[in-house]
Amino acid sequence: MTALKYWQAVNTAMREEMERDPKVILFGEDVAAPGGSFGASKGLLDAFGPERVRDTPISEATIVGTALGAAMTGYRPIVEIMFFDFVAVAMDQIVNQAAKVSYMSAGGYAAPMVIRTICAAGRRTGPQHSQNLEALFAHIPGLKVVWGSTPADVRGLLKAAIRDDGPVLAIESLVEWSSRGEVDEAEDIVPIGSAAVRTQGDDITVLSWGGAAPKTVRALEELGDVSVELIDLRTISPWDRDTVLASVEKTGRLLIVHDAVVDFGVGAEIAATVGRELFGRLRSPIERLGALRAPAPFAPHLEDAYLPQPSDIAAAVRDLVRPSDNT
Amino acid sequence: MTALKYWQAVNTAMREEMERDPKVILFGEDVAAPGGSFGASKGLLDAFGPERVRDTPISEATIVGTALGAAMTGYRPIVEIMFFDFVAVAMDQIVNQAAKVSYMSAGGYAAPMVIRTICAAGRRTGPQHSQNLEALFAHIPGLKVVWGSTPADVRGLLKAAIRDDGPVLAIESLVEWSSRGEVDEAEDIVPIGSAAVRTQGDDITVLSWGGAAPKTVRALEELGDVSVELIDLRTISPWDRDTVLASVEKTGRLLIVHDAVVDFGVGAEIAATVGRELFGRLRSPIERLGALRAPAPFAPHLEDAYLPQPSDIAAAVRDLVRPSDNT
Amino acid sequence: MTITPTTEPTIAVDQGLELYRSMFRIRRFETTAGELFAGGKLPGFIHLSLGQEAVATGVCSALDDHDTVSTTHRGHGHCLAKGGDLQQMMAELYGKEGGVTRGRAGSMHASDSSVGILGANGIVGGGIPMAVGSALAAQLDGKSRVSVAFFGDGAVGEGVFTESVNLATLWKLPMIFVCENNGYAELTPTAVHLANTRIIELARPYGIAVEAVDGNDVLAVLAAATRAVERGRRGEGPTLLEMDTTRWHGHFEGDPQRYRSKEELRAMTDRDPVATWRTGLIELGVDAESLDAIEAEVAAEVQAAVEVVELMAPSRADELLRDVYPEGNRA
Amino acid sequence: MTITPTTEPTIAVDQGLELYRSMFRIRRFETTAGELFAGGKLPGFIHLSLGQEAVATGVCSALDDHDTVSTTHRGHGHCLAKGGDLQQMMAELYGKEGGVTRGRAGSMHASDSSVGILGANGIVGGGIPMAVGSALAAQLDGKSRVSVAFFGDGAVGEGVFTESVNLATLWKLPMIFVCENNGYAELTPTAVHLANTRIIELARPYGIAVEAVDGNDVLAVLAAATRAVERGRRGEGPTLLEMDTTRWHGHFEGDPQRYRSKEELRAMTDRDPVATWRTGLIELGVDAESLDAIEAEVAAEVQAAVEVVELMAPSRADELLRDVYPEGNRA
Ligand SMILES: Cc1ncc(C[n+]2csc(CCOP(=O)(O)OP(=O)(O)O)c2C)c(N)n1
Ligand SMILES: Cc1ncc(C[n+]2csc(CCOP(=O)(O)OP(=O)(O)O)c2C)c(N)n1
Ligand SMILES: [Mg+2]
Ligand SMILES: [Mg+2]
Repeated sequence: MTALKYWQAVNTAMREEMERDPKVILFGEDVAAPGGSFGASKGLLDAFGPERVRDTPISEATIVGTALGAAMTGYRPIVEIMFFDFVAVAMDQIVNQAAKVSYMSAGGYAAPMVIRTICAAGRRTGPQHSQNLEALFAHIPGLKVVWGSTPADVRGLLKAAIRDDGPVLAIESLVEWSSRGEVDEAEDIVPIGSAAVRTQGDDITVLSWGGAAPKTVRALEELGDVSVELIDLRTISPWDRDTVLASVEKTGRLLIVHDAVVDFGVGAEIAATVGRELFGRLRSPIERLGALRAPAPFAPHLEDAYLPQPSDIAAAVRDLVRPSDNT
Repeated sequence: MTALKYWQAVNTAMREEMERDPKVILFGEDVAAPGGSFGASKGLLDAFGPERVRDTPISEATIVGTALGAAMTGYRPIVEIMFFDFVAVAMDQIVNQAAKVSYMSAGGYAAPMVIRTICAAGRRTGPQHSQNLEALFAHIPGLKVVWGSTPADVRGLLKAAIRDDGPVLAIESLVEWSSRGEVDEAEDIVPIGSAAVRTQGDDITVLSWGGAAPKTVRALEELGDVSVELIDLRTISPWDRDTVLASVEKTGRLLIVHDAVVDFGVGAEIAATVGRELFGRLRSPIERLGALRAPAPFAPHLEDAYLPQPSDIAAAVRDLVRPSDNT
Repeated sequence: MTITPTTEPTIAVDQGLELYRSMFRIRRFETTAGELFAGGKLPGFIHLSLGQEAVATGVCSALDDHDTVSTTHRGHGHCLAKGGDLQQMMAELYGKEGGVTRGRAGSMHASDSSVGILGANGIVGGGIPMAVGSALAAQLDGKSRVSVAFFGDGAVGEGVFTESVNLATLWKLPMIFVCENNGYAELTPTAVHLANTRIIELARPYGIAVEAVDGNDVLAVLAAATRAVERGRRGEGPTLLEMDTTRWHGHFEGDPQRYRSKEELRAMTDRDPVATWRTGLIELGVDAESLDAIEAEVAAEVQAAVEVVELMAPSRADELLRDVYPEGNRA
Repeated sequence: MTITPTTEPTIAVDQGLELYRSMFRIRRFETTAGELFAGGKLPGFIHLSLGQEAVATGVCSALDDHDTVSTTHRGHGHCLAKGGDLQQMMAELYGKEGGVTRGRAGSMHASDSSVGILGANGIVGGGIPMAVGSALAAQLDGKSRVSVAFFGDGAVGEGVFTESVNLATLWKLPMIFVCENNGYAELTPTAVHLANTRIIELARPYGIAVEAVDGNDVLAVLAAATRAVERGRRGEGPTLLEMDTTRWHGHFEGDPQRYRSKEELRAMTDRDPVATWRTGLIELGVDAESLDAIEAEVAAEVQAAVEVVELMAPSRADELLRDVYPEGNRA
């Protein structure tokens, strides 16, 4: 076990996979000589050379499309799209091309590629630099979406994504960039599609991921009296139905917390599915906590009011659990 | 009342609004001289001249961005993005620019613009020409999303969209292009945000929109014995919660039908909301019917198996209603 | 740099006949497809490249099997010329299980990994970066493989075009951009959608090698493509070839072409690439009978393919969810 | 066409002093913002245009109030020069209710409709089509308004750049593309991201008027901008101006600029646009005291603004959901 910072875990994952497999290549804006805007690819140019690690023009659509073509013809590209918001510029290449190529070719081609991107919600970066857009990609068949909230998970998921034979959107949290966590370097990957049960509990299941996950952990520290089963979803698509359903079956209650806008967010799919599968067996309505229906504001206290905070999460847990104490 | 074809209703809406308001302009690929790939803008160049009706290069991002700039400085542009799938090319300009400009400018700017696009699901146009991507846009605050399934609604909603002071994505159904319907030309607009209750009923609420709506109507013709309350959502964002909740409160059952992929689709939000608001008051789980988790296949019988069909809808209604007959 | 060919292209008779066969196969395949479409046999939309056969044939004849191409909504010709199986292509248009992509993709999205066809593409410009990526793979492989993107004048309006030219030039990729300038994007003339209709001029300042070619002269196409391929194989970077060519039919089958004058439509037949090369071969001493024989063989091949395909099983609906995710990595 | 100026720009002393004041205000505002950021007073990221002041001042001095500009993540200078209120701009950086966009947008996304600032933009290239749209509105209005898009060399890598040049040229819009070529996109030198670093050459074949300008010489900028504005107002179509300029600070505040040599950083001060124009004015006969007085006034203005802003109320959280949809059309 080593203590790594979140960004170092990203760096380690890429380094290890590039060492393991010469077909893994990396390109994107400022990833090579500068080592990444936020340092995620530090040292990789030196380690693997200018053929495998390249700086690109600011051309997100072509970056993703180029990764796709290289993936279809033998490579395993990792590309970085600096902020999650900028993924919109490459939307066609992700949604219409990369996600569909395996299906459209009836398996003739595969697209083993990873689009790494960084979500800056909580860093006061304003409306075009703070979005949580995972719902847009979860809806697209052919694409997988992962988001590790700890150094261990971000490393393990990225390694799994690099080895996956299809396109994976791997999201990272800028607010966690320098947070430290234990990473077991002997452990290889975190399998895509597996949620992590962080704490066992009986009163309520609290499900979160990405930037919301560490806030949920903090919220729970305030909630000594409630027995919470805390789950970090880790993979958004395909999501781990079995783990979530088993937990809610036990607790009878579900609170979903994400930093994305609530309306039409990923929480909706989970709430709809759990509501259907556990119909008549829930102790209280499924609640969703997320960002308000607005672009992300810049001013710190506005952004704090906009995104769910630990205190909001704790309050939501209490509200959900309290009524049934009276039954 | 006049009987109009669906595409004529689109044409009429644009013509009427361009007559009413000289600030309404139209541009897009093949919309001027050719009158639109599918004829939606036939005659408008002749009627309103080459300043107000323009053919563009194939540059969706710049088409939408140009509409935005014109909208911010006094015009009400309508732009056509030929197929719904191509909207992905303009995603940044829609999601990061148009949808956010009112908020980012604290109301200093508005973006009264309409992005018209055509969904070709059901027309055997294959994976990159058949998508139902409304969920991607419904999730974005600042944007409205409408989809009329009848000539009257497509006309009324488009007129409302043109008059709205914010950006509206107005989706049209290619499968309905030549279907006829009565249009009351005296009636002005269909208000954005209002669902239509097509039939009153007591046993179950069936909610659909867009390409799925006519199929739902057909399904109901087979279901003489069940008392169905049929709702056409018409506006996807902001959706008409009051009408839907009131209906489901009455019927106790809800089936949502859409042509989009079920997972993380618009149906999830509605199911999650209704499940929460009517917790403990539903007679059966909320069911969602939609496309399978795959890109849209080309071959006709594959596409038929992929998209919900009237018979699937009828069967789903029967399955939902039957169990409670025994209670 | 503009490439100025120093010698007239020369060609062996055998190869000349192969070029003729390739062009005529495209012609016949597409004419048949057009008829089948009109007869209600083919679902969806189809876009024919009749009148543009020399581009597909000339470029693909300069390529090896392991070279890759990405194409467009108007890609039947490129696929056939690149070695795609004619019967499988036809079966794809029908939506049969025996289609090259099992009826999942159809005319606009078909691909064939066995002969380096990265795919037709339903998104204008969408296939260009894909080909750039394959050129990157070729460069990394250190093999002398090249990658080709076919696209139309309309695609030049899409930002990915200049993005891709920029990237391919910066990275000196073995990439060939083949623009089929057929004077129209759908129903809109090139001068209405491009501020400069000479596409090589738009690309030239990036430093990419460029050449304007009579796209209806198969020898000229072959010669220019051969030069571009050699540049690529030698590691000298990308080339853009602009092919002046003619789209005979409407944008899609069923388009009545009201926007074109009778004269314009008539004038195109003067530039018929197939007839031109037939004449060229006869001038080279080939006898008409050999050409008639090729035509008869091709006609029989297409006819036989249609007959086989008609009897084929439809796409398997029970495998509808296969390959959404690559096998072994199912979601 | 390349514009070849026939006469040396001349200028009245009053106007020269105004140019100096404008540039110095940007310099002082941004230096102060940098200090405030380093001191932890300003949240998020900020990107300073120190060293590029002459572009903002020269271009905006050629504009009227009703002309519009769209800018970038590095837009403080453009906003101030276009008439944006300095105190409101500073308040925006702090996230105060008195900010020009009430603290909702911040440095990277601020706008001011009262003086034609369409907005800073967090998306590289994102503001270019927006300015094209405003130029379209100007053309339709039939007024002699023009529209300007400021963007960097990095934005030239984005497809919307050529898309917009193409459209503006086709439609002969009163549009001015102002590329600030400062040699870097973030931490990457221009030659690494553009196959041709001379941006006018990339645009020229579209048929747009182009001009390369010493972007650190405010008079040259003003003269070129004036020519472009006149072209636009006369209905002669768009112009692209490429400004050679220098980014003094890192990409964002806090960037240690390890990728630049000491010599490079030192050489930039020789091209200091503010100092250069100070010298220029003195050569024109202006006495140093007048310039010192302007500097003192500006320093006091900025200082006062900071003091006022520090005491301002934060953005109103109770109005967090306002303006998501335009008033009167709430969702
Ligand atoms: C992104 C996108 N926009 C629009 C279309 C609709 N469309 C299909 S083909 C076409 C014209 C393409 O013109 P060109 O590139 O010249 O090819 P050609 O049809 O002439 O072969 C258009 C606009 C599309 N398929 N994709
Ligand atoms: C679409 C998009 N991609 C990437 C970024 C991240 N980014 C911000 S500024 C910048 C460099 C821009 O360079 P340039 O256009 O030359 O402007 P400069 O910073 O030099 O003023 C990059 C890559 C972004 N904001 N938007
Ligand atoms: Mg064309
Ligand atoms: Mg720059």
